[in-house]
Amino acid sequence: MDDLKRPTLDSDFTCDMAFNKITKWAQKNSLWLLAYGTGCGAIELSPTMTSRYDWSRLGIRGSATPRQADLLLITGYLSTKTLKRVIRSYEQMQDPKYVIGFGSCTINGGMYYDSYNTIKQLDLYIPVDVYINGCMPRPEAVLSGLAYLKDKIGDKKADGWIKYKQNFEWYRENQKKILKSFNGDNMPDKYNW
Amino acid sequence: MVDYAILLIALPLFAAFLIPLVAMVNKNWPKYIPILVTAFNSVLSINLLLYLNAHNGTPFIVKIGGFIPPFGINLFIGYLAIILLMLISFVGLMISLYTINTVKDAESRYYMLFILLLMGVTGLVITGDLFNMFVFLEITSISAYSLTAYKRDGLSLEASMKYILIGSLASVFVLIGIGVIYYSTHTLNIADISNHINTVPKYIKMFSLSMLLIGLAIEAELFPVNGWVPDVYQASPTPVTTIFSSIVVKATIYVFFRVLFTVFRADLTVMNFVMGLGVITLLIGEISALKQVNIKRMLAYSSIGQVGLIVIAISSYSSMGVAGGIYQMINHAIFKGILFLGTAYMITSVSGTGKISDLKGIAQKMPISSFIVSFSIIALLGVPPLTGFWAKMMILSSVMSSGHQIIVALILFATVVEAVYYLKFIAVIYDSSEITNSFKSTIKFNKIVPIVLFALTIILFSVVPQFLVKFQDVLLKAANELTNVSSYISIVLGS
Amino acid sequence: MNVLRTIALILSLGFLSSILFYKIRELRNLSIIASLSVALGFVIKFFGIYTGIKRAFSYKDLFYFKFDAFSNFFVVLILGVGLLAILASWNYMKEKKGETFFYVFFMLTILGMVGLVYSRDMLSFFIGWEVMTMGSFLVILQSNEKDRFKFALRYFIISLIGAYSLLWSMFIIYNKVHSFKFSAFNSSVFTKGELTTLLITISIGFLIKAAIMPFHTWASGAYSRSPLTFTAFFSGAMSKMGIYGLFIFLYGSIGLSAIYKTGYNEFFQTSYFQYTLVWLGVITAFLGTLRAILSEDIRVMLAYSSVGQLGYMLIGIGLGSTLGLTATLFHVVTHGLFKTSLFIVVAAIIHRTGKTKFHELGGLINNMPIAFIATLISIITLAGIPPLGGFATKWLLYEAMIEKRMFFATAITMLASIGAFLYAYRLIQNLFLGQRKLEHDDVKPAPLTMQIAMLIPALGMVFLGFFPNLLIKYTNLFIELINIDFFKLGVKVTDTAFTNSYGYWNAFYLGSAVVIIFIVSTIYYNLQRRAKIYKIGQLDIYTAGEYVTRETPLNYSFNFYGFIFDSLKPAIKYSVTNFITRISKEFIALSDFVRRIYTGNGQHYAIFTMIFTIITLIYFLS
Amino acid sequence: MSTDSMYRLLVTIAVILGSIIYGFFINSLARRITARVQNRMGPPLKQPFIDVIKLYSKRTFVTHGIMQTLGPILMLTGIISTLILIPYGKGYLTLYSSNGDLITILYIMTFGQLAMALAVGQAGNPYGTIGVARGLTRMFGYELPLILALISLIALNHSADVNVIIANQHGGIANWNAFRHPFVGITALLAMLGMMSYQPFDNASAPAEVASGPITEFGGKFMAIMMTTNAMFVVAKLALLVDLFFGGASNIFILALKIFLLYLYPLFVGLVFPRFAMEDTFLFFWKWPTLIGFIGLAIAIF
Repeated sequence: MDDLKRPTLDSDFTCDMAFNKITKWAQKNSLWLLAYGTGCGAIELSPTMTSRYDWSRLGIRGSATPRQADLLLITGYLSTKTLKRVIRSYEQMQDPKYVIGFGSCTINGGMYYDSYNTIKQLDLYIPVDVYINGCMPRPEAVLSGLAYLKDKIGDKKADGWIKYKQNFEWYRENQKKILKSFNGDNMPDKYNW
Repeated sequence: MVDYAILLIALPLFAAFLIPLVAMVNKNWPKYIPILVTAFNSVLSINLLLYLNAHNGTPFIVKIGGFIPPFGINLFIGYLAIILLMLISFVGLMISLYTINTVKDAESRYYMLFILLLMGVTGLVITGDLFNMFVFLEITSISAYSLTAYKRDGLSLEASMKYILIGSLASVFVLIGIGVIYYSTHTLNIADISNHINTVPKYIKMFSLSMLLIGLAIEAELFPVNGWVPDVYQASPTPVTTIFSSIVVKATIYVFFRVLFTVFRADLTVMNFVMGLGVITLLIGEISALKQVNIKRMLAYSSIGQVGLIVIAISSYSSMGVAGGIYQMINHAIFKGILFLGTAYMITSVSGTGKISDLKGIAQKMPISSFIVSFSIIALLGVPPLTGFWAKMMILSSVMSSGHQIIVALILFATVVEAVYYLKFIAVIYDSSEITNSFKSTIKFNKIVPIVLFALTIILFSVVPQFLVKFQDVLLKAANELTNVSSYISIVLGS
Repeated sequence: MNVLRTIALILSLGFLSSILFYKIRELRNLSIIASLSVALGFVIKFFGIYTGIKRAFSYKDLFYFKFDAFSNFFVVLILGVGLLAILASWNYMKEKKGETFFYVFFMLTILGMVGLVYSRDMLSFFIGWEVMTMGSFLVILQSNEKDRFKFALRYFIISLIGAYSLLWSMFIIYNKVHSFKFSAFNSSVFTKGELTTLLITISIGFLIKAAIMPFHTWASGAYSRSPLTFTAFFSGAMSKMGIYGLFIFLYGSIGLSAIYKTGYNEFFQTSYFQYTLVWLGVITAFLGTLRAILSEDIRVMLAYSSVGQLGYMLIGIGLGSTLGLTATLFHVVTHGLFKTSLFIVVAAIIHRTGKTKFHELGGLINNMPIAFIATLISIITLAGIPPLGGFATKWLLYEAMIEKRMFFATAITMLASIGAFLYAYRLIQNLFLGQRKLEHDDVKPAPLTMQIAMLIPALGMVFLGFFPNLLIKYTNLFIELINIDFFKLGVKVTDTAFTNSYGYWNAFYLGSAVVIIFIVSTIYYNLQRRAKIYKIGQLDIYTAGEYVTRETPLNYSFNFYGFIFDSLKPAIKYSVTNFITRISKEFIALSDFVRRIYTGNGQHYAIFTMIFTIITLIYFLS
Repeated sequence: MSTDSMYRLLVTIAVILGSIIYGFFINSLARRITARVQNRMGPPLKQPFIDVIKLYSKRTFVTHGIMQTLGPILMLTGIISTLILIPYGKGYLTLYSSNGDLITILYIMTFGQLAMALAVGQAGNPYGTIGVARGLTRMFGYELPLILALISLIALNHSADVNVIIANQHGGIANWNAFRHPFVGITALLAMLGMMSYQPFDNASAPAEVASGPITEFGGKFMAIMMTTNAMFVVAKLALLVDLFFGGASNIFILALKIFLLYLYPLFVGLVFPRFAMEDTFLFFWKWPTLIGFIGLAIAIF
């Protein structure tokens, strides 16, 4: 983690428009999420979106494709097989984009800490803006995580997507360590392939 | 006068009997004699045409032995006779050319019969005597029986047998008819009979007419008495088939109508009956041809159909219709000449059994003959402005104006059916997908020349308008000769 | 010098040179193109001359030809489309098997068509008609398709039936008026029954050529199996000959009053005959469109599309009002333009890729940009979407139908044109858009001559979209020319606005509005300063995270409108084509039966003879 | 430019902008109503605006080719061209409706749809193409009853001029076409269900089946423009239906009210019915609405 560059908002990635007041407000209050139901955590999304908790009142709604999504939810453990899909989906999303790691598995492997086939630490592979811990996190925790992300966007701190771009080689290297046949699986070497 | 016209009959007769003698000298000479004879006849008929043109186109008679009609035999030569004569001699010449080296083991007998057949047909179209006509008919028929059986295999013997069976019936009917009419009018000269026909009691006249009609209908290939046709056409050697289809039938149709029009002064009831026969013949012929696999048999059925068309045309009794019928006779003679000779040439090249499928893709090997055959088919179907179209126009307009709209529709329908099987045939010979037979293509000039000459005739008739205009006048005059009884009588009997 | 003789001479020279130089490609093509363009220039130069009969060739006073604006309209179409098609063939037919004779027969077809369009008597009309049919039949045989014979034969046989139907009616007319001239026709000598027969037979003759249902069975095969550049001509110009014939025979020579004599419907203000024509047109437009929607082969789709489009033209003719005839003439032009363009595009694609099915193609936009633009303009015109020329037809046609109170027919026609939108979209989507197949990565753009040939009509369509009034001015003139004594109304055209009693439409304002809005939208669209647009690869699509390769078939193109097929399955299995096939099979079975009359048994023949004898004796002696 | 045409232009621009705002407004209202039906809160009313701004402020826009870039612009062009041909009231509010009648409107509507379809095609996503195929099939279905209803109106009013049709309906609710000619009205309302692409006829953009159908490959600015045009299109379609069947409107507020009330109808139908299969959708429109439409047309003619 040490050789990771901290994101800088200069050069290509600075923008006066993306973080001015209106757009900041809009980005904060309109989060379309791509719920990647990788693990058991996805079960918690249904109560979060239905009548009891109703995340749509926070401006959150699901979207079917990564092209329109702002937020990628990694709900639980990732196997090496699903990691490929996650990377692919993440890279198809359009900037600015955010990732929420959901449950303990994304932080340290959780109960799969010694599994040979599971990703232990998600932010080695894609940048994570917010972690929601717990196994499982309850809808309340999910909502508070989302609220935290909104604040973070408001404070211009949700900059994982810049980090990913600026440290792209580093992320790719990590990804390639796990995914042995990276190009054999037709994984792209470039960003926005 | 033009008494030399008798040579048209006399010379072939002489030549026919000369052939065995020539054969004794050299075996190869007889095959050239038909060429000489037909060439001579061609020149002679052109000469007659020039003579006729020089004399305002009035038909003339040739008195044989100086007897003045109604006594003795006279020949009646007008435009119609000359057209048919030219047709006979021209087609005969072409076939003679084609025959060389075609008929296997051709003996002198073959050429003798061939010339006799031509002679009989020639006589049929110029004679002015009813019994003489019967004699020529018999000469034609008997040589035709023998020629049919010439190959001496099972098929041809069987066909010949059927032909003899039906043909003898025809002879009997014709003879009875002639006998009855002779009994009532005491004369055999056509003009004289015609002069007296109204004095004959009606039932005798009608009986005689029926007898002659049946007998001649058999020879003229009208349905339902044309059962012999497909077998004979299929079994006889190709040159003979061509003669049958191109010439013999035309001559018998001529005789058929000469008897009906001139001898019996037939009225509309008779003509309607004949037209009905023509329509049925046309339809049955064309529909039967649709599913034939043997090419000669298909062409035979097509010939039957065309005979029906010609009969319809002439029985419409209008000068335009008769002219159209005569035009169609010429066309059909030429087309069938090309088709029979051309397809036979193709089949012998692939040494096939005569099936259409044998000729698959042959156009690549034999482009000239394939092209000419296809061209003649297209002309036959009446695609304007080719010659078949003009004939069909004349026929249709006359049939229409005689008030038979349905028959026009039926003719057109039959033409569509005809188009189907002929175009299928073209499709087969131009099919380039696979070539079943591999053979060496060598152009045989004596085979290709007649076909090419025929094709040139089509082009002459089709695309030279000045010629067409003149030709139509000639046709109308010829039609008049067939239909105008009083002028016939006055020319023959000279009053 | 006589204009007609000159045109005939120029075209004949072209024809002769195509025969003479049939082996030397450049000389042959150049001479044909030269002769066609000189003739075209000539016709356009003398376009306005339309008075006076000029006899070009006389055979017993049978042949009459007339050089007038109405004929010139069609001749310009024939020569123009012919020129484009031959231009496109230069590359398309290059080194194909039938190349040498293709041009000969093509020129023959054009000769026949020009002859029939200028002719003013039935005989020369028929000759031209048959020469055209024969020529096109022979051209179809020059293609490289395996089953060309089957379809060419079908085309020829059915055309023959049509031609003979025509011939039959010609003789009915000749029998009464004793002249083949159009001007000699006098409807008063015919009874009602005869007129009805005439109308039916004449219509059958022309409807077959125009491939109107139920006489369309030849169309899909013949259109798709010809060399495709010829199909551009076939569909773009030749199918209109049926329409031209209907114009000339129904409204030119027979006249509305005679048509009305056969039965007049007060409510619809048309005769029953015209009413039938309209409904035939409507059914054709609808079912042709439906077939086009459901076809999987590009050529077959375009063929059925042509069938459907010809239906619109027939509707206009059936209406017989000025508005309807204007619509037809307008559609003759627009259909000529877009079908030519489309067929040449398809020819180019098949030429370059060798594929003819929708699901074998896709994503060619970057390879063939010009073809894409031509197709785009063509399908917008085809679907009748306003800023381009196709909408004028639709508007005129619907207003004409509404004016005649044929509301049901209008509804179904409009539905058919919505259907046209469906297949038009498929045409552009499955060919140019979507994923490109691996083997088509280095497909070259269409050959130059084909690009020219497909772009010129496209320009015409754009032009017509903004200035349809220029064409309307001429069509009004033509309709005056062909003796229509009923509706002298004309389509009111003030500057660019179309008005009739039911509605209005302003082509130029609307077109300009669209352009202005487009410009404004583009500006708005690009307001954002630092918007960075990334062009991404064709595989970078949403695939639910799954990774795909170029080999993966990612195009949705097979059975594109499967829903419609599934929904209408019970109805679709009945088709005229099947019916005709069935009938012809039965007929061949019948022929087999008839053939057996000739049993081959001599005794039977003898019995036949005896029966015949008895019948004859009974007939004559009773 | 005369003052008259200047005013007309200004009114037109105002109507275009207003249609965007109103379209978004009724959209979010609908979302809230849906939420209430499902016992939820629902998003705030300003949510569509927030979404559009957010989409517009995205940093990357990806495109697969020229048509995908041009498509949204052309779509916007098509919708605006449709908008300006529909009368929204009297006087200047008729906008440019004197440049085209009902048939013109019907055809120019398809311009935007074609542009959209082309853009989807260029995107190269099979889901998008399936969506378009479904949408077009549905259109082929609902156009039949719709056309029948419109033709009936033309037959009844002897005019294809929308202004004339509006004028013929003055004088109370009973004179509205929907009530005066009930068969025609019912047909139009049934066809409208297909036109509005709500449930049960939302198969074109069915999220769970074909991702989100046509818009699968569109994000950011493209998506923003699509949302905008959709909002405008909804207003345009509803305004046209109000004009034709519900007596038009004398002022813009009544029109807005009528539009909103009319909008509730497909919404409530959609809340009750689950999604139809494609074949059922297609056949539904060609069965009952068409039958009723034919009856209506027959009554209108005879």
